[in-house]
Amino acid sequence: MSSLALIGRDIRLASRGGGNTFLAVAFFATIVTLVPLGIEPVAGLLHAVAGGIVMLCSALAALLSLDNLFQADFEDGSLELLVTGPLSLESLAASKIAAHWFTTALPLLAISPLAAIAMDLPGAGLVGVVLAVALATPAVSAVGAIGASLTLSAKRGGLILPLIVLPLLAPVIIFGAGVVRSKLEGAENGAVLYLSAFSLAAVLLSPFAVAAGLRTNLSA
Amino acid sequence: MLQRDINFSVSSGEILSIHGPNGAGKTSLLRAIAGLLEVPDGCIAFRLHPHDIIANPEERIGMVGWLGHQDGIKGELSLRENLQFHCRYNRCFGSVQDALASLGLADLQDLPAQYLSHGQRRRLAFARLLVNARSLWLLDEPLSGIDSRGKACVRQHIQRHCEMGGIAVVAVHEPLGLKSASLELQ
Amino acid sequence: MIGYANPKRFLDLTRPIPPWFFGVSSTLLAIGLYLALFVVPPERQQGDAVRIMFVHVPAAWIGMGAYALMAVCSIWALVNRHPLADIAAREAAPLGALFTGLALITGSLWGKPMWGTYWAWDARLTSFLLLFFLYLGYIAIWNVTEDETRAARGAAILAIVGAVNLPIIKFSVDWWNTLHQGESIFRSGGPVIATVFLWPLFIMLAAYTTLFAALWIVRVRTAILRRTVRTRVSAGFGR
Amino acid sequence: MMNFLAMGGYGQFVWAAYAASALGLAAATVLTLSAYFRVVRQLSQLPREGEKPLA
Repeated sequence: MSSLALIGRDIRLASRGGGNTFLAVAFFATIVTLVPLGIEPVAGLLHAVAGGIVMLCSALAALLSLDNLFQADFEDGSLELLVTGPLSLESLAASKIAAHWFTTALPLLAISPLAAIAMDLPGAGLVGVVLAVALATPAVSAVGAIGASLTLSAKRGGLILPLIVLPLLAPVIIFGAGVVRSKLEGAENGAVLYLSAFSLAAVLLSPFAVAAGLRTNLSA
Repeated sequence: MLQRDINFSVSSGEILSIHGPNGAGKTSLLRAIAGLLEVPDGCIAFRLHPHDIIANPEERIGMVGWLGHQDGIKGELSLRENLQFHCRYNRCFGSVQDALASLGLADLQDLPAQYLSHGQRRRLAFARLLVNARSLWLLDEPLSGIDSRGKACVRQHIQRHCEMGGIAVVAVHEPLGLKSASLELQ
Repeated sequence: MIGYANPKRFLDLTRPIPPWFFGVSSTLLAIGLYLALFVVPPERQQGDAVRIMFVHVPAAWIGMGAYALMAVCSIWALVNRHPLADIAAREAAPLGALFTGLALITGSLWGKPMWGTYWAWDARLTSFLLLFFLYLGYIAIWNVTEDETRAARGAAILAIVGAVNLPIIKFSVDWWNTLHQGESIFRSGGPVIATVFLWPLFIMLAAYTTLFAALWIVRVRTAILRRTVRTRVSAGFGR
Repeated sequence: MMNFLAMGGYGQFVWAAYAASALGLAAATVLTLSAYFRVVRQLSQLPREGEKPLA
């Protein structure tokens, strides 16, 4: 109930331009459509790099809005109020991760077919891109939230967020690109399974790390 | 930072006002009571019944009505939405309408909170306490920026809260204007 | 000043250690280098390039070991709230990054004659690159967080998260590697090291380990002393 | 001697690897020790606790 209220509030805030949803989506669309300009638009070449590019771009786009995940609430005093509520820090963290997924990852998922089209991927590749983004984004939100909670009281936290989070997300990028590749080639390579497993583990475990990070930044 | 050798207890129905110059640690003391700040060598406990004592900060934290230095208001949401969120989040069913009306904000309830003046924001933040129904209020400068009529209104609410068996611990830099025990920080 | 008692004892206890370790390390280094450069015969397939192994493998070993050490210190720091553990973890990080960097450089110099390229996206090199980035993130979080207690706890959490994630990263990189490179570079099971190479390798491992230990202890001592200077100056003892 | 330096044709790689390692380790040692002795010197210039402060 409390969690739903919090997620609902964040969605409402995002719909009124309070979050960085628009920024993330616009960034993703721009960068994904600009990449082919830097590469010879030969179908084979684009197909080979599509998976990796799409995964990296969606992770970077999600990071843009992750900076603000706790920062906004921290700065205006809302975080103290949320903490004095009935939720444990772990549930609070899980709710914020879910809210980030709804406000950033879902819009990214919605425009991911655009990326597939820009990369000149046929039907199967398009399915692969959407599937990869759908399975990868929960892990991006969860692991990214760890970084956001750790850089909460840092002055230029947003700048080092990618440095902290991206290496931890290497498996997501590798497996996500693998999903696209397997759909393109029509060959099963286990990437869907590995990516799902990583996302599941990240979503289950990271609330504890996020809670520890929040505890540090609130009470130390 | 917190200063050493602070000792006090407050019981049901009492108001404690905390005085002291800037930097004396009024806010830190409130945060420590709430469980937001660790107290490495000290003990803060809530006694609910003679045998039910809560000293763990993570348990204490869910029991206080907090009005911090910052208002915790989302400018994109209307006044009513701001209160409604905290109402749902805290699983309370106090009347949002009544709370807004009793602080003179009823006419503004559908406006985005970002249009509010400093004093109005402070009043909205205070209204949150009325819907949340916690018995221990921790108030950090509840009167700052509020005009004299609003101040009287806030005082009245604190008074009534304590008459109904609540507790209020209030950090102020000017006299609170209510009958209260007082703690002086250096 | 409960926290101060133990760092002080640490200072007293470790005072004689670094000179000994530096001594042992340089002796072992001299012996190891002599064996590696003059005694060991060229390997059948790799020729003299195999000699790079004696500076590459120990650096890689310390690069990984320092991260493990950092993670253990971080757990200790979070559980016991011990200031010494925070310092120990923090001071291990730049050294770990340095050794990881050396492993990357020597690895790529080994790769050029063996694979014909400085950077093959080989599974081991790639994992080490990611390990290097993890070190950078850890160091960065210490640098940007002003409040020292917050920085310490945040860095500790990051170190533990990284330690949990490292095996998964390793697995994903291995999986990706088999997908792309096939079996061209390493025979499955890896090359078998002949005994002639083993002894010099062990000696170099020991030399690197003692050098790392000596540097680490000196760095921890430096950090403690620096804090002592700061507290004394701010307490009015000093100009 | 030239034979030794050539390392069977791999000389440049072997010596570059050893030079990089030597440089890295030497730099770490020098920086670490100089920081240590600097702070020891600073400490020796400060009066000990309990002595009269320099005001």
